[in-house]
Amino acid sequence: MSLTPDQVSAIMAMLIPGVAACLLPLAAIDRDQATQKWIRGAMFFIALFALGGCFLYVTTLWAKGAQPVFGSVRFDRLAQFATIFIVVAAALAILQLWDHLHQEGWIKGETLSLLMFSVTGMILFSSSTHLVVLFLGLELLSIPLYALTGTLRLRHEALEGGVKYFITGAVASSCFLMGSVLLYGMTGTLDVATMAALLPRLGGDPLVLIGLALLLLGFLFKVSAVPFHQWTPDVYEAAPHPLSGFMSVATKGAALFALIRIFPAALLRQSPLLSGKVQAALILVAALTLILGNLTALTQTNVKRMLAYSSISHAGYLLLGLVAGTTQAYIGMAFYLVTYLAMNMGAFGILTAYGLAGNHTTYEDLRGLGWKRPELGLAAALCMFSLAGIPPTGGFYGKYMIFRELIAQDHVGLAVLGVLASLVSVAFYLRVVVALFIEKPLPSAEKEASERPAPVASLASGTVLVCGILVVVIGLFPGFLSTNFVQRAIQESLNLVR
Amino acid sequence: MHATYWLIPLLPLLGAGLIGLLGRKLGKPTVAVLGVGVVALAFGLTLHAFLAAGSAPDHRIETLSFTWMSTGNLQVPMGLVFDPLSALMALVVTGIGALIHLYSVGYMWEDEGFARYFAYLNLFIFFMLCLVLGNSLPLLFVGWEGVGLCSYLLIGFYFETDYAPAAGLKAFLTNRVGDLGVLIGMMALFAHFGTLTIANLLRQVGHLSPEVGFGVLTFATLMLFVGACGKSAQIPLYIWLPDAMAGPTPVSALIHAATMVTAGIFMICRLAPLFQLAPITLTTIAWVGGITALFAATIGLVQRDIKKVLAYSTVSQLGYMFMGLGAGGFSAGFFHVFTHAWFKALLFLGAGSVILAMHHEQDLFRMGGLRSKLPITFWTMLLATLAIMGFPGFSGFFSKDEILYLAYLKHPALWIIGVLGACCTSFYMWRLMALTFWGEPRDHHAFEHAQESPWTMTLPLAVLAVGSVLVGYLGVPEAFGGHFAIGRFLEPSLTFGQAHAHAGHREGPAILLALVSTVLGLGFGLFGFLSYRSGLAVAEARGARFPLLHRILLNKYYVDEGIELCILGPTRALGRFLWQVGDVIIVDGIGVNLPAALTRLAGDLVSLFQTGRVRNYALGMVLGTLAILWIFFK
Amino acid sequence: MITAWMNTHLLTFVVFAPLVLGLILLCLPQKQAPMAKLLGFLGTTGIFIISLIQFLHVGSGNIYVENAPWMALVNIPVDYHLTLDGLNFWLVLLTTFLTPLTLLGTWNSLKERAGLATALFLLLETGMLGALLAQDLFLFYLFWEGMLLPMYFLIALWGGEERRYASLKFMLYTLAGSLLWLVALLYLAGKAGSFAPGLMAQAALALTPSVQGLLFLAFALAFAIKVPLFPLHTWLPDAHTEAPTMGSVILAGVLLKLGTYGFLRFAVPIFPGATHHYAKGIALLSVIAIIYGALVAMAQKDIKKLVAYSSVSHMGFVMLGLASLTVIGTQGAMLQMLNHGISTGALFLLVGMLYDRAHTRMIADFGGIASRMPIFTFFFVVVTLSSIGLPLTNGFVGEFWILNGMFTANFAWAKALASVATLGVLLGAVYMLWMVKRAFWGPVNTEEHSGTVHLVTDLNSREIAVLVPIVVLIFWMGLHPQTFTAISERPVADLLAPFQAPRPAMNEGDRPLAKLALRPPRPPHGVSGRNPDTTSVQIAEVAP
Amino acid sequence: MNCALVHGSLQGYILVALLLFVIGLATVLIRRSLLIQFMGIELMLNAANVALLAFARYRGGDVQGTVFYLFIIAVAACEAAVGLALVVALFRLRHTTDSDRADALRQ
Repeated sequence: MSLTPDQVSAIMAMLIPGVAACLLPLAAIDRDQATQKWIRGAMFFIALFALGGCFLYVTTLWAKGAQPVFGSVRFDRLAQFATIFIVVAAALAILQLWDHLHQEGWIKGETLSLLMFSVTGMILFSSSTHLVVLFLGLELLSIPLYALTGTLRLRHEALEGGVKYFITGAVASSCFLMGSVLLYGMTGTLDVATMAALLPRLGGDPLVLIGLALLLLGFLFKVSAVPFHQWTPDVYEAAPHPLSGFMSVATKGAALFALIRIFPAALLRQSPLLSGKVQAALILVAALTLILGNLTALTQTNVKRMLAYSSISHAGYLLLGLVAGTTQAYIGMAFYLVTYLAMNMGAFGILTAYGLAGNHTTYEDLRGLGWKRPELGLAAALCMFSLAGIPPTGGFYGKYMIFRELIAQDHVGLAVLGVLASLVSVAFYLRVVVALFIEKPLPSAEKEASERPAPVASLASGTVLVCGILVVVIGLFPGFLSTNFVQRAIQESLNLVR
Repeated sequence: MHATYWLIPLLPLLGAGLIGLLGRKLGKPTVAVLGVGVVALAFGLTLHAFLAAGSAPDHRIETLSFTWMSTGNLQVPMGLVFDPLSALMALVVTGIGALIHLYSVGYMWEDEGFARYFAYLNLFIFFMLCLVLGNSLPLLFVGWEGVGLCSYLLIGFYFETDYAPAAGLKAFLTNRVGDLGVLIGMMALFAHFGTLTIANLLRQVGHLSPEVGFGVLTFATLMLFVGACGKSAQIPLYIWLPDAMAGPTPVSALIHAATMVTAGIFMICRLAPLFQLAPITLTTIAWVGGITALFAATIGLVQRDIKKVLAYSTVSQLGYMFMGLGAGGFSAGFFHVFTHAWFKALLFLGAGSVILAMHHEQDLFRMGGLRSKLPITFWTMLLATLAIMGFPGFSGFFSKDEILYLAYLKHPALWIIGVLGACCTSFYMWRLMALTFWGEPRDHHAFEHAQESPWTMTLPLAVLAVGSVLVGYLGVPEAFGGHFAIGRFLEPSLTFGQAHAHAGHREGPAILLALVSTVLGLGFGLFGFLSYRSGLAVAEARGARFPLLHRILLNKYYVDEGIELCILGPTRALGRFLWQVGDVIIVDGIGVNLPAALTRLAGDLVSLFQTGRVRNYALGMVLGTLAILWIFFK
Repeated sequence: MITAWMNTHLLTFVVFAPLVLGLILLCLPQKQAPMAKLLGFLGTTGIFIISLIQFLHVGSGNIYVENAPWMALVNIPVDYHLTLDGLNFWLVLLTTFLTPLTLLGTWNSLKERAGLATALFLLLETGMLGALLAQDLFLFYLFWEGMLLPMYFLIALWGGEERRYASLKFMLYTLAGSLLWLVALLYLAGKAGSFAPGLMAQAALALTPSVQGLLFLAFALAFAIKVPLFPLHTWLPDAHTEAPTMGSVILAGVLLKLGTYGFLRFAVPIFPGATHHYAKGIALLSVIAIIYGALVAMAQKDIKKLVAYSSVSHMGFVMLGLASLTVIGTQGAMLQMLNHGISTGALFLLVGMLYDRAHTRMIADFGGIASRMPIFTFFFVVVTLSSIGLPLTNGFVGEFWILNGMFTANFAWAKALASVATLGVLLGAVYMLWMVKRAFWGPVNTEEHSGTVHLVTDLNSREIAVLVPIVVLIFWMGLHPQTFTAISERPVADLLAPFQAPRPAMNEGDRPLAKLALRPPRPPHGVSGRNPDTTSVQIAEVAP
Repeated sequence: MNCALVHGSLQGYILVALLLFVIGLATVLIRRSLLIQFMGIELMLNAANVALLAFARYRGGDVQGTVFYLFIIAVAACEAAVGLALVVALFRLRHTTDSDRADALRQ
């Protein structure tokens, strides 16, 4: 059989990284540790090239306004938007990874390959409405991440994190699986769109409810919402900094895009009863996520863990958008995710940019670094303020749009909870700024720094600067992003899902 | 022509500005000429204005005024008014002011703060003229607080010392307490009448009849009277005046005897028609004045510091003036202001000359026998003493007698208080004279070097002496065949075109009363003179006989201590309390830091869930799912 | 061509010129600090001159407006709407005036990274100007929050010992208010479908009084924290004491005003009913603030902290004037805002000059300053006098109007409140002059760690050049306040028109207060409650 | 269970499947040996398989279900590979498979 061009174009976006993923190990085939500069160069080049190609391809699709479909893979605007999102995150991660791995002195061929696989999985996950495909996407994005978490095998925290991620992740995905199986059983179809039409007749059937709950768990786990979040800090601390950033951004993003696509837009659109129940559950989860995420982040001493908890709390804000459940709210979520991409990649990036390898990621290690390279420090500070949602940075507008819709739907209480949570968050985000600029570096750290040569992390620094600029630009021209891209991504695609 | 009258206040201001800005460069002679000159010029202009006002229809000139404040219905002009009252007062201010400026040239010549001193003094004249000539209450208030400022600066003139700044601060703050009264009074008047221009105010008042019971007018006037108490050192706000003697003596003469302290009386006379309508207020004024008169006089009996004696005497004399006002004799009260300005200024200047001669020795008990050394000072002060004790024919006699007579008409008890006060007055005055000029010199070293002051100081003494003898004849009461001319003269401004000028009926044994009070006064004066002429022995013996009374009087009835104990201490304590408890503990601690700490604590608690054991993580997920299921099945 | 652009986009220029300049300075290398300072000073001076010259046209009536649609997030249009009118005219000029003055006054006080500080200071100016000029509430909110970061850094980077605590406190305190306010803002914007105050007022009328009350309180919270109104004031002393001189000056000079300005510009017109309902409470709090701040200031040992608490007291007066809801009181408040900006700003400058020399601010470490620094003493005393409201200085006029306004306000206890508030005038004199007595008069303090002995040089010409214009202004505003209040007379009168007549609608709690906003404005005179007796009668029925 | 669809022989399958699923979950929650927990996970996956096949069968041998089943087996294998590799590597470092002792990362 042969594929029509339309079908090809539908899956092209995930073929490119997939193929790259398969090629990459070849580059490092000759020896285990890819010591030779050109080999490493080649690997990173291939990866970036693939991502770049994917990016170009998707953007051209977007420009053309084509929304090709292949079976249950709908590569509509939302999927394209998600793909661009994921690809950019991955690219930034890879750029940082180059410096990070050199700092850690651990270059492996498979690292990038795994990353590319996971990218493929994410694209798949966020562009399909068929449970099988979804499951495959889920596994394809998770399994490489288990391995990646444990990639720095010298650190036993790394392996520990990997194992934990694996166990919890496996449980989550098997629950997801069970859930989808149950739904299949009750409706006799695996395609969500058709399933949606059948659900209302079943009403509140227990098996359906269990199925829904388990399905939801699968997503919430990836979003790392409380109480499915506990793997997050451990894994982020264990994984290499750029990969933590990648996970926190891309995984969350893919999962949320999928959530929007599956639950409100497809599965529950004809059954108000179920959607009511789901919304109730989401309110609980979102509230818990906001409270626990921010409170716990407040007490952290390790920046990476703090960022992990902060990413949890941001999941809370994003879920609030889902609670509001209006198109505008989804637009808000998508907008939020874009800014979140910039500010969180930047936040994790500074660790690499300042060459804080291994466990040296506490506030103590950050002390006084801001003045060493002011432009980096400024970018970092901007990312922090944006994470805290202080105007005129981009982080503010995402919150603004979501809260706005929340209030419009008369969830004023949740909105108040949200603003109070972000008030708390200001405290620990400023902690970073304080460490960077206001605290004097410890004498021991001074001595250490004087002994070993200053870390050169030009690529990582570059990414951080880009993120900082992005944060401000989005903050200054939010209208541009929201009207030209986010709105179209949501509005022109969700009505496709039938 | 009227426009030029603006120069009257502005000239002193100009002088103050010039001297203040480039005082050191000018050199003392220039400063002296400038300082005295501007006031003298102002005096000349005032005289012109005075005469012009006298010949003007309804005896009143208003210079063109410009709007000072204007918002909503609050319109406050800034202009000068010359009517008999203000013009006469302005004459006193500029005239006596000029004399004292002249005197100061001699007195302060050695001081390195010479220029600063004259800057302050000119500034004072400026503000005093604003107070006197202002055509609206706020403008009066400008002068009112301005003179307070100058007195603050001049009392604290020797700012390197400990006591002078403290005294200045005390004076300013005590005055501010009174100023609050004026402020509230103005607000009440504005709220009621919708204007603060004095003329409009009094015009509206004209149609009202005296207020029965406690109404808006009574409230407003009482508040204004509180202000008067502050300025004019009446109970309970008199406490600052004795301390104010820390300033240079000419300042005490000008500000704390002749002009500023009489501002309270002036203000009440200014608003006489208004006060006429508030009988309760008038009674209050009368009694406060009377009691102050006696109270201060008794303290004056035992003071050792020559200036303190005069200070208490001033307080007591001011009390008389208020008694007069309260008794409805506004003109009488003001008449006493007028006479008192002369002889009290003279007394202070004389004291100053004595002090200078004794090399800044102020203790009466260390003087004595200076009669021969300082003839001019002695004779002038003698005349002043006769004037203040009310020796028949001297200025004090007429003014004080008129007040006592009105007091009797108001209430006989007031008259008795007044007479007792008069007795004390003549006693302590003669005590002062005797201790200073008679007897044996008690500080021989100082005595040897003592010598008469230069002409710049003695000339003013002479002029003032003449005044203190003669000015009384401007107001010979009807009782003595006079026409109380000053009363008629002031009438236009005091009644503002209304009927009830003099307080009702004028019967009563005028002559008899005058006789009694005069005889008693003379008797006590003689008594005082005799008991101190030959030194301290007699007095000390008497003091030993009434130790308690003596100590109470020496310590001024322990009023300062009482105020410190009951008001100042608690206020400071309250401030500390509000800070340390209210702010630090309650608002900041409980309101701000506690929530923060609790949040932090909650964070620590919830982070306990993160056990690090993967089983528990899975458990958490399961529980979460169960919770969701519970919601689903609910 | 440029002039044409200037004529149409003057406000944009005034708002964003400092931003551009600041960014340029930000790019300068650190060792170019003197250059940065010079550029900053010249630039801001230029902005001041331009704004002054251009704005003076407004005196003849024409108002500058820039209004263009900006963006529409979540279906609510946000306009780029700047307006210069009577209410913000002089506050804008005060800002552009104080900025160069402060830069000049603190020329040498910052030893390290002075260039960066200057840049941040300019960003701060943009924030303040924008907030003052913005008419669209979303825009206002952006600028309002935009002021936070530069101020935070000024305190946190160049502050004193406790700067970390103080800066974080400043940040969280302010955000706590503005975030809750944001919720209310979004709620109302949702109802109105716009951020334009006018439409919001319309939308607010449709809500029940209880909801209106809640929204108003949310607005009030944000503004009251900024003012700061007792008991939300405790961030101020810390921020002021720890901030560097330039921070304190601009904080006292302009930032606090934005709170009161916010009340006047937004809270009052959008919620007339609720305003009238809560005016009493606000007035009461203001009086408490006046007395409380003064008493606490009296107990202070640190001159700067004393001045900080005096700000609490003075801003209490401003709030009192606003709460009186009379033209006189509100005009007094307008004037008092400027007064406080000038006087307290000057006080902080002076304290800074003292600190630069003596490296201490403790009153006990001084004594006899007058003997060492006569010129300094002269300026300090003059400013002190204006701050304690001596007649002929600006302080008096403001307080006098405010008190009169309160005294004629038409609700119960107004007279009592006004009378009690006068105590503030007394206490102000107490703490200021007592401090002056202990620090400036008396014999020279020669103990060890005495500050006075370090005072070897009196003010230099630069510092005098900074202080002279301030003194001139102090007397100008005291002698001819109309220069500064005439322009706001009519706007204020229109603003307060709804409050001037008896209002039976207030009794039934659930009737929307349509009459309030829709009553036609009246001429200024006859606006404030003339006859106290009749007004006091009204209170009986007005009291909810 | 009182639902319309599930009846007859299917009910048994579903019950077994759910039972297996719960057992697997319990294993993960209770046991501390990583390997045993890992088996628990496999159990859960296969429980899903059982249910899937039962449903597919009930649906008259629905192809979708069967295909899905094959996918699941494959995925489970990948999971097993990665998971075991991690466990083994961790064992090399720590010389234990007790998951509770792997709690260096916490709070």
